[in-house]
Order: sequence, then C-alpha cells, then structure tokens
Amino acid sequence: MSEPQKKKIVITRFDPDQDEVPKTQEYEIPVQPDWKVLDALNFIKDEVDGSLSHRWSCRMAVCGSCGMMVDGEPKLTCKEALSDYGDTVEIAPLANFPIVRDLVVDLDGFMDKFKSVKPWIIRAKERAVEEGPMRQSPEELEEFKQFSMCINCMLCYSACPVVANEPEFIGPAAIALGHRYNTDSRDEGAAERNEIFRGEGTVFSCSFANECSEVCPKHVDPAAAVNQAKFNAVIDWAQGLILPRGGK
Amino acid sequence: MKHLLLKLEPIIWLLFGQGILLGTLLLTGWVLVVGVLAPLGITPLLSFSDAHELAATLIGRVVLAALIALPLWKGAHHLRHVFIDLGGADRDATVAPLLYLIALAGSVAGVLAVIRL
Amino acid sequence: MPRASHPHAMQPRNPGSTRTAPPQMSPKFPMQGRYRAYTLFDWTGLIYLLLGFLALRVVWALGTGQEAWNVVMDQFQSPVYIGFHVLSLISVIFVGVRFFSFFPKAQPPRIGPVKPPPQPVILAGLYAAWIGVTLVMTLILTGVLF
Amino acid sequence: MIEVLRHDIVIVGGGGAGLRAAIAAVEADPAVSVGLVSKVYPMRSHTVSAEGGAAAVAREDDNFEMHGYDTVKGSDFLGDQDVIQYFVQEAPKELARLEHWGCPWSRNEDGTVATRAFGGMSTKRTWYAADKVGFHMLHALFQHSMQFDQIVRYDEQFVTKLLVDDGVVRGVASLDIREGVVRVILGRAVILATGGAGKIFPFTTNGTIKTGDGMSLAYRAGVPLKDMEFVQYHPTGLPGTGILITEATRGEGGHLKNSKGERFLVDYDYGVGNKAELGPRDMISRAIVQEVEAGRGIQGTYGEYVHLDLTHLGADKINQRLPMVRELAKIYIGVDPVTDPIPVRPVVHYMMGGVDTNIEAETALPGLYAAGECASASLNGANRLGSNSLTECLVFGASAGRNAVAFAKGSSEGNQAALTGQGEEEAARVDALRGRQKGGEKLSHIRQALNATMETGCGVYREQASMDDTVRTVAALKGRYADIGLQDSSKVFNTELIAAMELGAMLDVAEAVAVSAAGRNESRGAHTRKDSTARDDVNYLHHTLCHFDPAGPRLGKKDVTLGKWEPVERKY
Ligand SMILES: Cc1cc2nc3c(=O)[nH]c(=O)nc-3n(C[C@H](O)[C@H](O)[C@H](O)COP(=O)(O)OP(=O)(O)OC[C@H]3O[C@@H](n4cnc5c(N)ncnc54)[C@H](O)[C@@H]3O)c2cc1C
Ligand code: SF4
Ligand code: F3S
Ligand code: FES
Repeated sequence: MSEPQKKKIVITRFDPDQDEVPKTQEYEIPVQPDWKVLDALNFIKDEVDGSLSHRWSCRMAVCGSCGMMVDGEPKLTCKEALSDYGDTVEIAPLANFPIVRDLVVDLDGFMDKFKSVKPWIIRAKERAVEEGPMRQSPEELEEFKQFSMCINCMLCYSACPVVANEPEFIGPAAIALGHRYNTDSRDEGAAERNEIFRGEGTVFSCSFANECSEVCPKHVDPAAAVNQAKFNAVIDWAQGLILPRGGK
Repeated sequence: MKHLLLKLEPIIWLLFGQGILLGTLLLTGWVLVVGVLAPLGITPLLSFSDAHELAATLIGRVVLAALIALPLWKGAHHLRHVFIDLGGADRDATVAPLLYLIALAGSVAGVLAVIRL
Repeated sequence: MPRASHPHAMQPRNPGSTRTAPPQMSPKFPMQGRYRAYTLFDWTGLIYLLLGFLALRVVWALGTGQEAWNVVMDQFQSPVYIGFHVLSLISVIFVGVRFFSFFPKAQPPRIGPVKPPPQPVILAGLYAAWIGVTLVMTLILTGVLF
Repeated sequence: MIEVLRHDIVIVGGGGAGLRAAIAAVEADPAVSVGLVSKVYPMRSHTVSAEGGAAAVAREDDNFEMHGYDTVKGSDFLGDQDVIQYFVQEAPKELARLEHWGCPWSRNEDGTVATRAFGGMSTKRTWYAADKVGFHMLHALFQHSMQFDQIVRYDEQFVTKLLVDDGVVRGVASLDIREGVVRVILGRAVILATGGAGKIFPFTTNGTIKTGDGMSLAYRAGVPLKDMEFVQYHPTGLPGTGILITEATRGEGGHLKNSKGERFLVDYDYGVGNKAELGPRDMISRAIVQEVEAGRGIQGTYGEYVHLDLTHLGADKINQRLPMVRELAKIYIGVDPVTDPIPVRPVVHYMMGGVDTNIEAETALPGLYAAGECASASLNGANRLGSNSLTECLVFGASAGRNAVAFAKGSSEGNQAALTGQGEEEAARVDALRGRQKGGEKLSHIRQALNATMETGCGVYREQASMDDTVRTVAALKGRYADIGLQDSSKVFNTELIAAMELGAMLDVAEAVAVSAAGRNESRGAHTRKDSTARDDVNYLHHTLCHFDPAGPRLGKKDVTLGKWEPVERKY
C-alpha cells in the first residue's frame, strides 16, 4: 500500500432520537488512493464512529442504494473516486427527500410514485407459457432499452427543481419507467398510462430542466423519456379528440 | 379550475412548445431589425406603407399573429415555472390561470390586431 | 445552507412513524453550476411575454395608422428600448441554443406509424430553419426582399 | 405488547427467489395474502448484480438431456438427479414467463431470444439481457409483482428469528429497521429466500447484504445446512474489490493470459481440455492459482493476478454484449477492456450449500420452505454451473410459493400466546443488543478476522491442518462475538445493530462451512484438497449435513439421488 493521505470528511448527521435538526460532523481520516467515496464512509463506520448510518450494498453501481450528495451534487458514492475531490469532502443525504437518519432518506414517497405509472406489462389477454416467448426484433428492443436501465437510485429526484417544489410531481424515473413500458412492443397498456400521464403532477409538470439526465449514473436520459412521454400523451389526446374512444 | 387546467394542459403545452420553437425562429430576425439594427440606424426599416401592405397579406397576418401570440404562451408557462421554483406550488392553482389568462387576452388582441390591419 | 424544498416534497402517502428532517434542495439551486442556465432559461419567459406584447403594440400601430406607427418607432429609438431589445436578442438566441440541443431527444422514436429522422438530422434541420427564417425576416424587414 | 401481523404466507427475502415465490403464491391462489419481508427494498437485492445470464434449453440443437447431463457433470455427480431433471424441464417455462413479464432479453435478428455460451454448458443455452441479466430479471419481477395487492411488502425489515410452535414454523420475528421495533409476522407457511453468504470471505463478488441470515435462521431452528463445504470461486473478479467480471466475457471469446502473455489454459494441462476458457469455474480458478504459484502471475497491490484479454473482440462487440464489463473495468480498476487486458483473480462467488431442501423446496421443518441461493436443493452439488442459479431462483422460488400455499391451506394457526411470547423474548434480546456498551470487542475487527481465517482455511485449495485451524479460529471468534460493544443506541435506522446481527449469522455459516469442509477427505468440485487430491466415490458420494448444536456443529450425511447418469471421471 502506498503512503496514506489524509482527508477531512464532513458528514450531515441527524438522529431523530436526539437532534432537533440535522448538524454536521467532521472526521479526519487516512484514505487510500483507490478508494471510492463510499470506502471513506465505511472506514468511518468500521473504525471511528459505529453510529454513522448510510445505505449501501453492491458497491458496483447497480443496486442503487448508495446515492448521496457529495460536495453538493447527487452521486452514487460507490462509483465516485474519492481522489476526484479535494482535501475536504462534504457528504449529505440526497436532496429533496425527507431525512430519516444521517445519510438515510425516506424512499417510500418514491415507491408510491413509482407504482402509480403501472410499471408492468399490460396485455388485453395474458399469453400462455406454452406459447413460449414473444418475438421482439433487436430494433424494437432498442426503442425502450435505454429507459429500462434505471436502477432507482433517485439521484434524478435530488437534482430536479420541480421535484423539489411540487410535491405532486411523480418525477423523472417514474415517468421514464412508464414510458419504458409504453414503448415496449409487447405492451398494450399505453392508452391507460397516457391517461395517467395527463393527470396531475406528471409529464406536463416537468419544465425540461434536464438536470435529471445530467446526474443519472446509468445514462437513462430520463429527460428524454419524460418529454417523449409528453409528446405521446398529447398525440394520444389529439387522437382521442378526432376518434372519440376509437383512439384507444 | 384545477380540473379545467388539467384538461387544457395538452393545448397549453403545445402552444408553449411552439412559443419556443416558432417563437424563437420568428423573433430572432424581428428583434434584430425592429428592435436593434433599425433604431440604431444601421439598417433601414420598411416604410409604414410597405409594412402595412405586406402585413395585410394572408401570410403576413398569420405570421404576425403567431409572432404575437406564441411568445406569450411560452412566457406565461415559463413564468408559471419560475413561480413554482420560487416555492409557490401551493398557489399554482391561482397563479397559473392568471398567467394563462394574460396570454389568452394578448393572443385575442393579437388576432384582432391582424384582422383590423 | 441549502434552501428547503417544499415541506412535502417526496413525502410518502403514509409517512413512517419516526420524525424526519425536512427535505433540503441542492445547495447549488438556483444560481450555481448547471442550475444557472436552467433558471435563466425559465426567466426568459418574462422577456418573451414582454416581446409578445411589444409585437402586439407594433402590429396594432400598423393597423391604426402612420401617426401611431411613428410614435412606436420613435420610442424604439430610446436607449431603454434598445437596451431591452439587445437583452431580448441574447435571450432569444440563448433559448434557441438550449432548447434545440434538447429537442431532438424529446422527439419519440415513433410518432404513430411515422418514424422521425435521426437526431442529428433533426438538429441540423432546426438550425437550418432558424438561420433561414431569420435571414428571410431580416431581408423583408430591411426592405431588401419584396 | 408486541405488534402481531398476519398473512397466509410469509416470505423472507425480496430477491429473485423471494419475488418469484410471492408471485407464484398469488398465481396459485388469488385469495392468498403474502407478507414479503426484506432487509432492503427488493430492487436492491443482490440478484441485481448478476451479469452473465440464465440457462434454459431454447435452441433446436439442445435438449433437456444435455442440459441435465451438463449440470450433473458440473456438480461432480453430487447433484440430485431427480432435482436436476425437474429443473431443466421447468427452466424454459420460467424464462418464458419472465419474458412475458417484460424482461428485455437480448434478441436474434428474427426476434427470438438470443443465447450465449457459458462455462460447462455444452451448447449456447444461456439467455441474456446484455450483461445486466440479474438486474433486468429482478426489476421485471419486482415491477410485475407490484400489480398484486395481495403481496404486502415489509421493506427494510430484518428477520431475526423463525417462530416455531408444536414442531411447525408459524411466522417470524422481524425488526423494523426504521422504527427500531420488533414485530411478530405470522404465516401458516414461511419461505426463506435470503440469498448467499459470500461476505464471510474477504474477496467476494457478493454485496454487503449477503451475510447468510436465512441459513442461520433455519440452522438455529433445527434445519440442517447441506453441502456447506462447496464454495464457488469465480475465476474472474477484480483484485481488491472482488467485483465480478462476468463469465460471459469468456463465453463471448475472451482469453485468460499469464504474465508472459500465454493463454495458459491452452498451453498447459489443467483438465479443461479443448474447452479452455469455457471450462467450468472450479477448474479455471484452480488453474489461475497454479499459474500464480508457478511464478507466471502479475504482481499488484492486492496480490498476484492474471489477465482477461478482450481486446481482440473489438469495441463494437464489447459495447453491445458486454457494456457493463467495460464500465466496471473503467471505473473500478481504471482499465478500458477495448484497449487493455483486465486484471482478474479468483474470488468467492456462490454458496452451493445452504438450507437442506428437497425437490419440493421443503425443509425438514414442516411449513418451512427455502429457495434461491440460501437453499440447497442439490441442483448444484459440488459445483454450480454458471447461469444455472438465476434460473434456479425462478424454478424453486415458484415451486416454494405453490407448495407453501398448499401447505398453508391445511395448517392451523398454532398457539398464539406461545408465539407472541417468543416474539417478546426476541424483542428483548434485540433491545439488549442495541448499543450495548459492555463488551470491548469491535464488530469490524471480528469480521476482518473471520474473513482472514476463511480465506486461509477454506480457499481454492484446502488442507486438513489449515481447515482444522479455521474451525478453531471461528469457534474462538464466536466467543469474542459474545463480548462485542456497540456505539449506536438510537432506535431509528440503527445499521450497527443490523451489522451485529448479520455478523452473528456469518459466524454460524462460516462455522458450518469450515466444519463441513474439514469432514470431507476427498477432492470434489469446488472442494479441492492438496492432501487428498482424488475424488472418492466409495466413501464420499453423499451430501454433508451440518446440524446446529449449542455445543458445536454436528455432521451427518444424506444420500445423493442418482439413477440416470452414473458417476464417471469429470473431464472436459
Ligand atoms: C456478482 C454476481 C453475479 C452473478 N451472476 C450470475 C449469472 O450470471 N447467472 C446466474 O445464474 N447466477 C449468477 N449469480 C448468482 C445469482 O445471482 C444468485 O445466486 C441469486 O441472484 C440469488 O438470489 P436470491 O433470490 O436467492 O438472493 P438475493 O437476491 O441475494 O436476495 C436475498 C434477499 O433476502 C433478503 N434478506 C436477507 N437476509 C434477510 C433478513 N435477515 N431479513 C429480511 N430479509 C433478508 C434481502 O433483503 C434480499 O431481498 C451471480 C451472483 C453474483 C454475486
Ligand atoms: S433515471 Fe437515472 S438517476 Fe434517476 S433513478 Fe433511474 S438511474 Fe437513478
Ligand atoms: S430534471 Fe425535472 S423538470 Fe423535467 S427534465 Fe428532468 S424531470
Ligand atoms: S452500493 Fe449499490 S449502487 Fe452503490
């Protein structure tokens, strides 16, 4: 191992059993050159302060649990090299979420929004297993593949100014997910979801800030999804005007 | 009111979108000449009579109506977002209709203006 | 200290029983980093609104007669108006550049049965149209065309 | 008074196996109420990290016989052949279901599902969705499950004990991580789907949640753990982090090279024959260790490694088929596989062993079922073939769900007072552990010591002396564990408390691994001894059972179900 360097890690702490409001705490720790930001947190938890609470699991940027604000930007802490930051690194819980404890935020609100878009294949008639897999060309797969890459890390919610200010807004990842199913050639539920998308707090609430896509660690480009969904919701609506009911 | 607003959302969004798209296309040359170059005397401007003659054609009227109305919708919609971003989501039900009414009034006036040319 | 988000931002339908600290916005909102461009983009709404009404005035004057027209054109020569129009021009260009860079990806890969052209083509088309319309508009208004 | 909740079925675990079980239960009987308890939100379960693929017969040139025999041979003849036959027949149906539920499988030009080659599989039968297969499967399952209101989720709740009354399991005690209270969740049948235990080792592809909780729960409730000595090393993990570089890299044509740039699997004889990189994991892992021992490894910060060379595949193929590998290598080791070889070493990947279950996913404890990595239905025997386990989660998850529903229909509620009493005792135990300042032992230090001894005693190559040593060390660590001190006394989201209980489970599982390993005096599959290099079908063609006993683990045996294929030497 090479000579350990020192860094100051400033962490937002909050324990509802004891604290009125969140406060910050500083830890001065030795760091290794190949560490991710998460490694610093784990070092603090293991060796310095066992009471620090944060979520993580896969440490390979796929489970989506380790999102936090690092120097004011929403990041997956297991993906961010610590060496990319200065001598002092500030770590706070994800913005725009109620804070449960330390770096842990409440994600049930996200789960509610997530479910509201009916994120499952809807078909008029369910296909029997005996009929085997459906066919889908690589081109058809390509149309929605990108939008199926979301790991539900919620970084986009932390970045989106509309999420911050309009509690009804179901937000980028949820809309991207609904759009993912709408563009899947196997799905027949687009009419239903477009109806949802024209309801309160969905696609039209997005002001195309594009922040969601800037911070998405999986290149889902939720801003594209949300705005494509707007387009489709409007077209679907216009069709409904021209051919009432038949437009479905 | 909230319900009505929700129902109209697709139209408003269409107008807003065209406000950005067509609005920007049309406004660039318009502001450049009418607002900057001509007043500074760098370029000439159409005389009143030429302008009137051109504007009164069918295409002229349509373009001018768009030039007036579309930016209003882009403006109203974006100001609504500014207001929400400033923390006003709870009063959106009042503010949004107000802003859209302004845009609507302006649009109606715009149509009148091109009709009476 | 970052600004607070809406107190109910991302709150669940059935909140848990433990006390939570209220959500905070990104410390960079509204004027740091990328947020600056977004905030300014939204504020251009004000300028578009004013431009719409100014255009209304111009057209109204055109319909009223030479007198009214002259009044408007005289006013436009005042430094305040020129300043505003310069700012507007910058805003309009800023809106165009930002919006056109996002627009292609907002177009769904299929609109009904129609497949729109690939994104780079859309982008090129947008810029071509922008430059074309501006050129025509300029030439007409300066009396070169027609 | 402790809060008591009731469901027909309680499922512990929201990974691939748990979610499939929940959906199967509802499919079997739409009136059923399912409680799905998971210590993380289901989409965080470690199934999410699986990269390579899921196996099932799909092509014209393939059949159940071939998939069955590949699996039996891969298991070094320790797999139960009835289980394997059932598995291969159900496999295509399960993967087709997942397709109907929206899993974005990669496709051939004609729109059929694409398949790739995998180690030990004699033809291309591994279905894939680029190299994010587990991710897509888990999210498809989770999202599909959301439409069923009968499935009531208890997210971020940690099951600490199985509640048993009158010899039948009737529910669980579960700690609500957010609120810090223990509740009783009763069910007429309980399914364990808690995943593996790779975290008992220092270098592993497993996430931090894979601590063997469910194995420990069942073990302490009197159900034996089976075949725990068989721990799969994956030949290609990143040094240091242990992050997996999927076997699909080799399936797609990648080469393993030593410090001299030789394809050592071809140049030297390691028993994989002309399969080379497509040989099974245990053999390739051993080959890498031998290369390093022969002085042909490459020295790095975290010990010696070899190279996985993909450069000849070209950027297009890598981007299309292995995008995640490229991303992982760039971020976690600073290498772009398009231009440079990836440093890799064998890392612990999968537990072949687990809660002893039969072909019906039943355990010896009535009402208790287990599926997925935490169970050992004896599909995998002494060595699992890559891409069989994701399918296993589906096949046995589904059967656990269906069978649990059937059992629940005929089962009584049990003695409520006794069950509540057990719950209260459990709550008191958890409360006493939270923030206990008595002991002087540090959690993380015990965990580090455990990791170290497991690596030396139960690594790729094993010997009697070092295994015995590990058995003693783990027992000593259990003693030290009784004396841990904790710093966090808060009730709300106390992750230190969770870590302490997880460490308890890890120690149970580690002990079972070490004791089971020390008791098998032969080399078979992943269990390779330097001091006993041959397979011994006369004395050891049986499963190992490890029973919990407060005085220390007791070993037993269980017959292997043969019948179709006779054991022969395992050569490729
Ligand atoms: C990196 C990697 C790559 C892999 N690649 C492949 C592959 O390509 N092909 C293949 O076939 N297999 C692969 N595997 C193996 C396969 O992914 C796993 O065996 C399988 O996903 C296990 O699924 P599971 O449902 O049993 O457990 P998991 O997905 O691990 O889920 C366990 C669940 O149990 C819950 N839980 C655990 N303890 C408790 C508790 N005390 N209380 C409450 N809940 C609890 C957790 O919250 C979680 O929801 C891979 C494994 C890894 C690690
Ligand atoms: S869209 Fe991107 S940023 Fe948002 S939750 Fe999904 S992966 Fe995370
Ligand atoms: S950041 Fe928010 S406003 Fe729209 S484009 Fe993304 S959802
Ligand atoms: S720990 Fe899983 S995404 Fe970071």
